[in-house]
Amino acid sequence: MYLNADDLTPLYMQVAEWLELEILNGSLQSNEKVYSQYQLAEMFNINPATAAKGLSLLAEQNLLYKKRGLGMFVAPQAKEKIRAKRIKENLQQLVLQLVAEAKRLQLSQAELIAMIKNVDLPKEE
Amino acid sequence: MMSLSTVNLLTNARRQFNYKLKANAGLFVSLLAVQMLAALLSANGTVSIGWGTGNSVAYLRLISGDVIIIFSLLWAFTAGLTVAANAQRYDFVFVTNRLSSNLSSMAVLFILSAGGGVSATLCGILLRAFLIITKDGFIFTNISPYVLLIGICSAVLYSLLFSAVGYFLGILAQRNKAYAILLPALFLGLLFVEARSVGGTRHILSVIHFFIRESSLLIFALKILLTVALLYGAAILIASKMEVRQ
Amino acid sequence: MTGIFAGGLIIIIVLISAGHFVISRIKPSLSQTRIFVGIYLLLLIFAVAAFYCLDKTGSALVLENRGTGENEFQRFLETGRVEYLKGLRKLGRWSFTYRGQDLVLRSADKEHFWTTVVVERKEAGDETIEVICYTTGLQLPETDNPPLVKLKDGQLLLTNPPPVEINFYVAGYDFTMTQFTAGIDANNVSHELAQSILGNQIVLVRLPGHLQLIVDETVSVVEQK
Amino acid sequence: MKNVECNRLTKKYGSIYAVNDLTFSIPENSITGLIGRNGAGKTTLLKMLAGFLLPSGGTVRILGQNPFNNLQVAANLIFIDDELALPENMNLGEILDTAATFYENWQPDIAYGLLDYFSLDLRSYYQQLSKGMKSTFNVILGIAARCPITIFDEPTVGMDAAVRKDFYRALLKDYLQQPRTIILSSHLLGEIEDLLDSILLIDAGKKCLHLSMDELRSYAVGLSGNSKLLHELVKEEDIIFRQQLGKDKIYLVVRNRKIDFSAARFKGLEIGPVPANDLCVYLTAKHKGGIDDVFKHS
Repeated sequence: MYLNADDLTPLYMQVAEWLELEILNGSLQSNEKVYSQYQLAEMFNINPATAAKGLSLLAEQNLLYKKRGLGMFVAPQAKEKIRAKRIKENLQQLVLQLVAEAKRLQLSQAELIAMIKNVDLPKEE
Repeated sequence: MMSLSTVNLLTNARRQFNYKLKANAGLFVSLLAVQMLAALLSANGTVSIGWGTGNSVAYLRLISGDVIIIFSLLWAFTAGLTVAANAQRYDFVFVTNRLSSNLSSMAVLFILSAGGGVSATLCGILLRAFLIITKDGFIFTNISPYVLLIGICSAVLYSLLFSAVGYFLGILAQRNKAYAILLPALFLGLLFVEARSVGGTRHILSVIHFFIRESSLLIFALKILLTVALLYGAAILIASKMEVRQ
Repeated sequence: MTGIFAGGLIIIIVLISAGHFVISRIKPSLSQTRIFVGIYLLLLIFAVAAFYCLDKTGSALVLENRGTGENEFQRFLETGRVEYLKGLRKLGRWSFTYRGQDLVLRSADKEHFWTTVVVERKEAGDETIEVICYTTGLQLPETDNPPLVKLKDGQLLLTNPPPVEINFYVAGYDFTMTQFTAGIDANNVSHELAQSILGNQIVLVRLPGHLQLIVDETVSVVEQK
Repeated sequence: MKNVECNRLTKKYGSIYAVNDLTFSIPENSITGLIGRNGAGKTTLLKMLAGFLLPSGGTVRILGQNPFNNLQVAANLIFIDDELALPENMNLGEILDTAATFYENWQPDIAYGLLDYFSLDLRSYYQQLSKGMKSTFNVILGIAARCPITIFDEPTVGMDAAVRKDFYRALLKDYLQQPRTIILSSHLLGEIEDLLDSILLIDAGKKCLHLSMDELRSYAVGLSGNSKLLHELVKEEDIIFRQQLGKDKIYLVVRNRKIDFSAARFKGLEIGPVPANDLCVYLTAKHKGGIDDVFKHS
């Protein structure tokens, strides 16, 4: 598994984001143990300190909690919190850009909505 | 915290010795080549003396292992140079310090000298045995096992001396390449000065006499060991501040 | 002396440099080294065993016990007494019956007869002439080279044997051995050794006491006293 | 605990400073990248750390001791450079067996495993290997020795891309199994960036930066926009790199002073991060405009 080296988002944030997605899509359930920094380091071929930083970023947001001597676990409400956070931060930002671009291209609101409706995402497995 | 290794000087010197004996093992093959060459050169004898009784003439060809031993001593000298040069190159790839490197070099040179001295003397016996078998009219002095043992001991001691001189000069040359040219030049210069001063002090000759005119094996051994200790001590002192240029 | 010595050392230095150059280019692998050294060691051990096991009695020369022979030979020449010579061996013996009153002793072929002739007188009336050839040399096939002796027309004819050249290898101690033993240094072995190997030959002629001997100038004769 | 400490470390050759007044320290169990251009003094610095060279001034402390001629430091440190002086008569297997006698933490399984993986024959000889294979063998020694201080000086010279990638992964995996202090020198940061905890950037023997990788990523920002506007916003001394983009458009890399540029964003100013590797190149360049400066007046 590789993180995007060209992406200029710091590596630890990329790790955090990957973990968020794992929680969102249900790969990691509430109260389930998450990967250790060493496992993450090995999975992504990165320095374990970087991986640890990604983990602590999520812990700071109370998405993960620490059990002494056992490692990090997914917090009970993590999935909902992540969803709310991403809607607020990512999606709204994207919508803003979307609308701004539509405006630049003089696309009407109705046309934009139609475009959104027509998007046919390949089904995730 | 990763546990740190601690290492004892002698333990490390022993490991270095095992390593260097292998790294310098090629010297044994060159020794073999040198002795074979020397034996070949000696096989026809050195000096020929004729004696006639009117109608009959006897020609004597004198055979000895001297050439083999001298060649082996020259080899011991170059072995000292080589071990010194290789120590600078190979030793510091693995764990060592200067003292350990020097100690292991000395042990290696001791083994090389022992091998050189023993094989040189035995190669002389090989030469005699070969001539007894292949030549008619062979006359020899019977070398008793006791005399053979004395010959081996003294050849080993001479080899030790030659290798230690080579090692000392080799370390000096490693310290500064200029010595590699300076020292032979100085030596030759001294020789010519000595050659011209007829009645004057002849240091080099007296140094040589110091060793070759000693007829007691025990005192000879003491002289050699003392000289060798001085040479190695000087080599250790010179090397201790030397940088490693890999 | 020092000049030669300096020259020698320069040659040695050149030798060392050349040797060092060659040696530094010999780079056998560790396994090759083991094979070479192993074979060489076996060869040396075998050679030492051979050296001490070979039957050396046939040609053995224990140099230490060998006198120079010079003094004895001198005394022999003065007295003509064979017993002054040590380690005599008989090389040949001839016996003739002779009834004449005088005998000419000469070399057969006008050449000088090299070997010293010793004349011993027997009692008068004996009718046999005995000729014995002795040598002080080593018993080697090459050194057994007696002259020819013939009795013809009242003449005892002596013929030089065909000339022989004998090559010997003499092995002494190495310098490492002589330094600490009072042994034989091969390089110090000189003519004396060659002489003692080849030895001195003499021809002993035993004549009846009454016989008148005429010696030709081609033969040197010592009368036994 | 600091495993590596240098204080005002200097190495002079004649009148030339190879290493000039370096002060830094490296904590235990970390991977540090030593980055600098060719001739920046990386090798000289590392050889002083390894105790091979004697400093002209200042001090080095490895595990709290002076490494020069120090057996205890030598036992805990391995220095791997691009061509090791190994005996020519010993084959790779014999060299590995020898190394095993010297290093107490030696991992024979890893050594033989890696040798096999990289298709190196135990019976072949070091001097007959290609440049890349030599480098591969060197790093195998460095990894398998598991020394508390492991120094690699330009370890990947001559390796092809696939081997380099495998080496970095092998190094990381072994580091995860047995954390230690690793110093990795390179003239390029790009490949090793992800592995590192921190980077030490040196230029002409002097220390440029010693930062953690995250600090490095936020060390500078890239700005592009109207040159007049940018020069009003940015102080001259903060400019690290400058590139003319169009007639009056300019790209600047500037020291990140946490200035809020959001107001300027509406005036067509674009703000972006600077790749760490580029930043290192800019920081060690002689001219702020890079190679373009040479052609400026022609």
